[in-house]
Amino acid sequence: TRDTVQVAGSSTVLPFSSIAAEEFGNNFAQFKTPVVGSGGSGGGLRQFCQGVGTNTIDIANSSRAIRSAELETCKANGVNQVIEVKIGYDGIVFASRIDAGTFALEPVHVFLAQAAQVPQNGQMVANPYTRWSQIDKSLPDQAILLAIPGSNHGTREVYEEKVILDGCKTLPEVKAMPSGDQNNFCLAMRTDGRVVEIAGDYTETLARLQAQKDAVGVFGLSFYESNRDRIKVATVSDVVPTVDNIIAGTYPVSRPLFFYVKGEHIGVIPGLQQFAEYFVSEAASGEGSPLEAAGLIPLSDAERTEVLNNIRNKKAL
Amino acid sequence: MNNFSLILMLLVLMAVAYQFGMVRSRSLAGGNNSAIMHSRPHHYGMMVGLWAVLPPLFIMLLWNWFSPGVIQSMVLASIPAEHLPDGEQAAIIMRRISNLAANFGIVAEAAEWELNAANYLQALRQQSALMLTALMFIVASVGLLLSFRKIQPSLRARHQVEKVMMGLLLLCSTVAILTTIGIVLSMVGETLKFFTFIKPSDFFFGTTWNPRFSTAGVADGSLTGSQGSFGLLPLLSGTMLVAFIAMLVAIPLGLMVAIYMAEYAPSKVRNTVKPVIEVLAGIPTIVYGFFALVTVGPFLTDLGAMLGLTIRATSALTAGVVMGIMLIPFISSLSDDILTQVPKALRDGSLGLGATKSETIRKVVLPAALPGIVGAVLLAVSRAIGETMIVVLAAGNSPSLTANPFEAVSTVTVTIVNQLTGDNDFASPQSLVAFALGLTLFVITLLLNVVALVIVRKYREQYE
Amino acid sequence: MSESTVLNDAAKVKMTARDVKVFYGTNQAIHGIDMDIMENEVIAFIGPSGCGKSTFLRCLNRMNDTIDICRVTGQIALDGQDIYHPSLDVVQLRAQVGMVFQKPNPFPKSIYDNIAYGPKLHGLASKKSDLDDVVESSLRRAGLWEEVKDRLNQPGTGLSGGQQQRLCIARTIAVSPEVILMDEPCSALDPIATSIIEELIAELKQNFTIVIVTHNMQQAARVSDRTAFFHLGNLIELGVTNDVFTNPTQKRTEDYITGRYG
Amino acid sequence: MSESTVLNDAAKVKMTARDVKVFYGTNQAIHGIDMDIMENEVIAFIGPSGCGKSTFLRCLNRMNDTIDICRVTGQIALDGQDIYHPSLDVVQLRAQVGMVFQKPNPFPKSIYDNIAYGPKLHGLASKKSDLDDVVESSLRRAGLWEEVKDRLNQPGTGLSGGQQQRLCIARTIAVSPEVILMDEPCSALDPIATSIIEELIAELKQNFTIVIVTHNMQQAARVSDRTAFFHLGNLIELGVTNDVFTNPTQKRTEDYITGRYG
Amino acid sequence: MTTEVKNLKGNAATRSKVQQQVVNSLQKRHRQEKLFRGAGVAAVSISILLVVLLFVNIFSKGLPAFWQHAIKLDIYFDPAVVKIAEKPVQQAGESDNEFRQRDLEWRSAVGMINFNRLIVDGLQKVIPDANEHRRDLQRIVTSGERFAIRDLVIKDPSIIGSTQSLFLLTDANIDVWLKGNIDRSLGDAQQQLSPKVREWVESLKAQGVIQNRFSFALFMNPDSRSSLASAGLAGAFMGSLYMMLVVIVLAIPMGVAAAIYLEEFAPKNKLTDLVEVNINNLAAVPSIVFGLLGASIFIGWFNLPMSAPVVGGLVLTLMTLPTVIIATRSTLKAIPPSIRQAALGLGASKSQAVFHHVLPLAIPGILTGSIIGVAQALGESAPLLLIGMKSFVASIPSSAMEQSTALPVQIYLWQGNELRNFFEARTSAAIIVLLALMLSLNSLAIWLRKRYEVRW
Ligand SMILES: Nc1ncnc2c1ncn2[C@@H]1O[C@H](COP(=O)(O)OP(=O)(O)OP(=O)(O)O)[C@@H](O)[C@H]1O
Ligand SMILES: Nc1ncnc2c1ncn2[C@@H]1O[C@H](COP(=O)(O)OP(=O)(O)OP(=O)(O)O)[C@@H](O)[C@H]1O
Ligand SMILES: [Mg+2]
Ligand SMILES: [Mg+2]
Repeated sequence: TRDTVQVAGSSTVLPFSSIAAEEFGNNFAQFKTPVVGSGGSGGGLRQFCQGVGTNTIDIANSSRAIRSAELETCKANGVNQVIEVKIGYDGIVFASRIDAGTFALEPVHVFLAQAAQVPQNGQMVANPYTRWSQIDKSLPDQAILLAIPGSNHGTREVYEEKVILDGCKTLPEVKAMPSGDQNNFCLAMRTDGRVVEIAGDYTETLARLQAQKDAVGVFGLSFYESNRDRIKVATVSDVVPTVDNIIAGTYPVSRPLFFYVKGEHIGVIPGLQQFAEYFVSEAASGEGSPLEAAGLIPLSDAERTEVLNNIRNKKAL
Repeated sequence: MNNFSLILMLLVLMAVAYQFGMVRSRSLAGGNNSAIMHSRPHHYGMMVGLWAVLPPLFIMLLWNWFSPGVIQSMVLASIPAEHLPDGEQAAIIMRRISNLAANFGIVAEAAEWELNAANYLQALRQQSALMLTALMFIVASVGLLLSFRKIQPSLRARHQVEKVMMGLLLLCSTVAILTTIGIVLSMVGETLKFFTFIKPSDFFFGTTWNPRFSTAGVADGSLTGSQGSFGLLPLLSGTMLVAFIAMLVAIPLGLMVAIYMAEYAPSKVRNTVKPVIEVLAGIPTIVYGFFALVTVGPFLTDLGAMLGLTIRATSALTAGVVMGIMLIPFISSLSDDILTQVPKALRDGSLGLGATKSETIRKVVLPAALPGIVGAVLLAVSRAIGETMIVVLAAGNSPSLTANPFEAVSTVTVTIVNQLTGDNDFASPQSLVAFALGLTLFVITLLLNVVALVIVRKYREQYE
Repeated sequence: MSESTVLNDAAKVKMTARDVKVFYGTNQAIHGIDMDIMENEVIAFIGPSGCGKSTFLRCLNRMNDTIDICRVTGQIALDGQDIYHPSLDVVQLRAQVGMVFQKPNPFPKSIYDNIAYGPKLHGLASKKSDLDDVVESSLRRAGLWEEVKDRLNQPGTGLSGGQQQRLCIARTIAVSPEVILMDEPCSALDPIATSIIEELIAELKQNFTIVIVTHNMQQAARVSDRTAFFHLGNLIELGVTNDVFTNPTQKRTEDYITGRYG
Repeated sequence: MSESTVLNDAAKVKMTARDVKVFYGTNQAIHGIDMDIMENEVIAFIGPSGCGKSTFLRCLNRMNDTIDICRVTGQIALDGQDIYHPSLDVVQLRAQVGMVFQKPNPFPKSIYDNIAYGPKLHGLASKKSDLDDVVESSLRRAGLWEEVKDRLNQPGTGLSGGQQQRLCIARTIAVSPEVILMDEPCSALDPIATSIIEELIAELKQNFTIVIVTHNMQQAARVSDRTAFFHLGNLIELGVTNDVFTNPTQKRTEDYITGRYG
Repeated sequence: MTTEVKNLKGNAATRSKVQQQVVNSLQKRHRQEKLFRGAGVAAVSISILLVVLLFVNIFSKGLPAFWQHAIKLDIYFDPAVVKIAEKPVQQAGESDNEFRQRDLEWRSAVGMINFNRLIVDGLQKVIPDANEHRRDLQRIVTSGERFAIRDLVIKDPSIIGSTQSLFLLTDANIDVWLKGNIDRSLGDAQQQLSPKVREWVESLKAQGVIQNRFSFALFMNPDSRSSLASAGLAGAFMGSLYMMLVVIVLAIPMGVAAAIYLEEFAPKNKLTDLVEVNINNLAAVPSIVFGLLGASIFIGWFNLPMSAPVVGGLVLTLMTLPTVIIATRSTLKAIPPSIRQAALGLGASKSQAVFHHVLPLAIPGILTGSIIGVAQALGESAPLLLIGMKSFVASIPSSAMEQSTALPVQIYLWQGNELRNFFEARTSAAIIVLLALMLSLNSLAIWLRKRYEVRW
């Protein structure tokens, strides 16, 4: 049988998971270093839910919570013990090129920049804005060009829920709509090329920014941290995205990251439980830990204790 | 005994049987000089070897195919009726039992009857393995003895051995068909699933590609049913745009290279330059992608700025140009072959009339080779359409219906990668669409290839 | 063999060869040949396989240039002008000295385009009607007009072997060469087609100088005025055809003609 | 033509053909041929190109089997045994009826291996020394031994054309066939090599039955005992060579021999 | 009669009218000829230029990454810090398993020791004001080096108490800074390194304590995420190697067998036509489609392990198969039928003719075709992304069933790494390694072709 823990899933979690795996391998001589595959949250869960046995993975990384349909598939395939482990938070930032203007964004600015239609004088008109300064005087006078994550990214969901919907629903005209229509209206995007969806990873967004000075892109906090020499970050609702602000909950755009452990494999795959516990331990992902250094926003102490207990008790979904 | 050691045993047996057969045929030939053996000793050896090994091997395959089902039904039959629900549940119970038997993945406490069943399963498996070994042994011995006794001068051992060999060769050549079947099978199921979500007409004729995040709004409850749009056309147009640009680069360059190599270059130049250009064909596409991303893209942007154009660093142009470079040797070596196939008699005919070399090439050789070259170009197009890594890195991944080469586009291949390795719900149309795209792509390249093949073949026949 | 014995003084010399040697790489295929070719005569080259007939023929319009390893020394002149002179334009030479090959090689184009190809190249006809005229007259002279006049737009490759060969001859005369070289023009043809071509040669003789290579001694006897016998890269004997066949001066010629070898 | 006229009663019949017809797809190449081939005779097949000489020859050792579309009807027997009988092993047949091809085709192996291949294949020599003997005697009989005995390990492809053809003959005799079929064995050779092969044939006649196809009537006249003239898939005339050439019974034979066509 | 041979040029008088027209057309036609030929030369030059450009580009980017900055420290293996028990030795009578157990326990114990202390102590010796900036001090040596030191102790515990002079890799950001890959004029907020660290490394570099040395780590280490500077290619290299083994073992024999059957034995009918079309089509099917096939058939149905080189190898085998078949078939076609006839005429059976004569002659062609197929497989990455080989694997696989990545995938992973300043060069370095492999395979093919080519 297999003696290596096998992990797959979200590419957002991949770096953290890889570091945890490497540290785990280095710190626990008796276990092999877990292997961390990517393939996206969906791909990871797909493999996770394929069944029980050595040729299925033990842990699925996910940048979102598992969906009920997926859980059902899991159960149908004999995976009954799906243990959810929250590992921390990921901050999502807006950044522009180092030599471009400095942004202090509000969610509604972003909505107005990307929407297909915006309210003007009580009327819905096709988005007329071409420069940020037209949206708000405080914004730099540069062309609107927004590089947002493609629809295959988990980040997109957070972006839409925490920025677009929030910003959109502050508008009185939207509030006046029937609630069933609100979301559809808010999420409709302009199609004149000012909003581009990046289906690749953040390096592609960065390449976009390097090619076009005016572009504003959406990045993960850790990616921004590693590329501070090229991009600068925008504040959202006047909050600077930092680890502290996100932990404190003042920076709005963040999301939890998870992994899912296959309870059936605990005790069979050597090191599985130990790895899961190590991952969420204070030493690996607490403050001052390697994972924090890599950009993971740690759990609060209460959350951490709960998660650890879940693992120990094999508390399945 | 596991399958691997069984196979090893069979191999040993085969060597022994081979010796037997050989020795016997030798002694037959030697003992009685008037007997002229039909085949050589090693043929007899091989024949006995095959008879000793093939039947048991066949039995092993059959056994491995059927025995799990038999064992499973025996185990199910042994389970007390009150624990035995029907249908779906049976599979789950069975999985649990086999997990128990393998000591793997058991979570909750096992019930008494489950343990019993697991033990029974374990025992049955052992018995099965034993029986298989015994059976194989018997069959092997029978095969060996019978074939050994059959050895006679008139026995056509060579024919038998050659027949088996032919079967083996035939088997290998069906792998290609199996692969195609595998490709189609692996995509059809998921594609059909996809079409239960999205109407085929919306997929094939849709003009927007905007597959919302699979679960956007689901949690919220208010957005259910909004799956986004899955229009194939923007992807297809992006694919075509990139392929078109690639061809704009590759055809003139590749063709001129081929013409120069085939018609003008002295053999020394040809012998050195050809491998150098073919190096381009051996470079992994990921390398081209990287080259496009970090060098060609920025260069084109700067160039565009000088000319007053806005060219994105990652754009259809970047991907197309780099892909074109990749395809130069592909076109040049295929066309080179085709040009050299044009009979010398045609060239002589034209030269003999007082045509210059270029006139001969342009007016006689190229028209004659045209069908073949078109075939080569079509093959190159199908490559361009199927190319992934360059586009992943350099086309900018923006599925929009545009004809502007300076804009970012996305292609079918890239979208397959993105949708399948993204964060989408794996049972959602967002990720199932990858299979529909894959199948579409397969069909497109299949058609292109068939057309190209037909053309190239026609062309070959022309001179045969 | 002294030349004076074979030359008809009334005739004008069209081409001359002096000490022509041909090498393929290091291998010498022709060992110094001298020859005069008269205007409006048919001269046949015969000899066993590999003796250099085709090689020498190809020297006469420099088709040998297309073979990389082939090297020619000595002098060949057309109307007194050295055809291997560096400043001479091969293209022009080949328009003057046309060639018909062993296997008929029509271009994969229409019959019309096959004939029009040469004149168009050389700008011999500026108008469509001029071109039509050239095509018609060439086909007529090659005795093919009646057979193809209704299907000028059909591919030349669709004709029968004999017709194809006549098409190639027509194509050659369309550029009004002065000399026509033919390398075993009938070897791929059946007896009937062969006899038609032979008649054609007899007619063409009025306007052109014709050099023909053949394996078939009967053919040489039938069509040629003079015959040259080659052996192992040497010109053994050259004389009036009838003399060569009935009364060869050389032993080797006699052996060959009576079938002692070959 | 009745058989009795051409059969020499003293000789033993080696092979017989009765009403042999050969089809390539739907195209019939041989239209019913009857023939007897005597032991230790040299029989030559002549006739214009495409008349079916090679096709008929290949029927005699079933080399036609390798052509997919080829179909043979009628009966051919070797020593009275039907060679197209389903139970007959072609491989054995071909060891009995060997073949030498138009173009010398030695294997790209050493001279020794070229000869030794057949004996090894058929298990004719169990020891190395036996094999050496077979190689030497075969090369001797093919008149090649003196020329190659010092370089048996050099590739057979490095020999000259005539030597290669003799090597192929030696390779064929090494498996001790009873009949040797030769399809234009000299057409790729120069006159000197040709005459050596012709002498060889005269010698081989002592031990083997030889069937030879040739285009060269002089050659047929020189080497063969009897000559068969083929035309358009029919056997027109078969008789003692001298008679056929000097006094043909058929008009078509006469036309062909005197060069009226071909 | 003798005719004077003249070297006359343009003897216009003797020319017919037609020939005069020919002369008139010549100038223009020769110009066209030159142009056309020029276009050919230009195309060839451009193509060669592109090859050169690509190579120069990649080499200029990648070569610097073969050298990496390392700091030379005197590490004192302080017994007060490294407190460990005796290294276990296998006793007589002890079973392997028991010994392994004890050994593991010992290793775990060694693993608990804070080897970072040793590094920090070493750094303090070369940095005077180290104590005031302890946090910055942690940033100098890349984090993986503490395990390298641990492994030294495990290998030979007797070094405890001694002082060793070691070169330790500096942090990736320091390497970037020292190589000038980052804009030094940027403000502190934009820099990865704190001002203090920058000041330190500058002076250490000047003193020669930090040196730019050939990076063996790049070749000896597997990938790393937590200690970027020690990330290496060894894992990916081995993964690629195993995949190539699978491809060679499966694709070549199967491909050759299929080609032999189709070319030499198969009757020409609808079925073989179908096979033929199929093979040609498979040769051009997008590689990504093979990835889909691999994911659902090999992993989904046959339950083969994820991210294992076997699966990658199988997928690549199916991709390579058509290449091998096509190459082999064309080689077989090129072998003159006279060879087959010669063998048949001597009484060899069809298969004997093929296996004794045709196949040996085809071997050079088969080899070159196969090598080119294998080289293509080596560079393929798209299908691997779909079968889980786009993984982070921190160990070097020791069999084809163990998880690993492959070289092209590693390139893909690295080019997407967020620490672009560091990984852009590393990616190019990895490309150089891949290209070197590829080129040596290709030259092997050329050499084989030259060496074994048989002429007839
Ligand atoms: N392209 C070539 N390369 C090398 N050698 C050649 C070439 N063409 C001819 N030769 C050699 O030159 C010699 C003369 O050949 P040539 O073709 O002129 O003979 P030929 O008299 O025309 O024979 P045939 O009657 O068979 O056509 C021969 O030995 C031949 O092998
Ligand atoms: N492999 C084949 N497929 C189809 N038709 C063939 C094949 N071989 C020969 N033929 C036809 O059969 C007829 C007889 O051919 P064959 O080769 O026997 O003539 P031949 O007398 O040997 O001529 P040559 O003197 O040119 O060798 C010809 O019409 C030929 O076209
Ligand atoms: Mg010739
Ligand atoms: Mg023949």
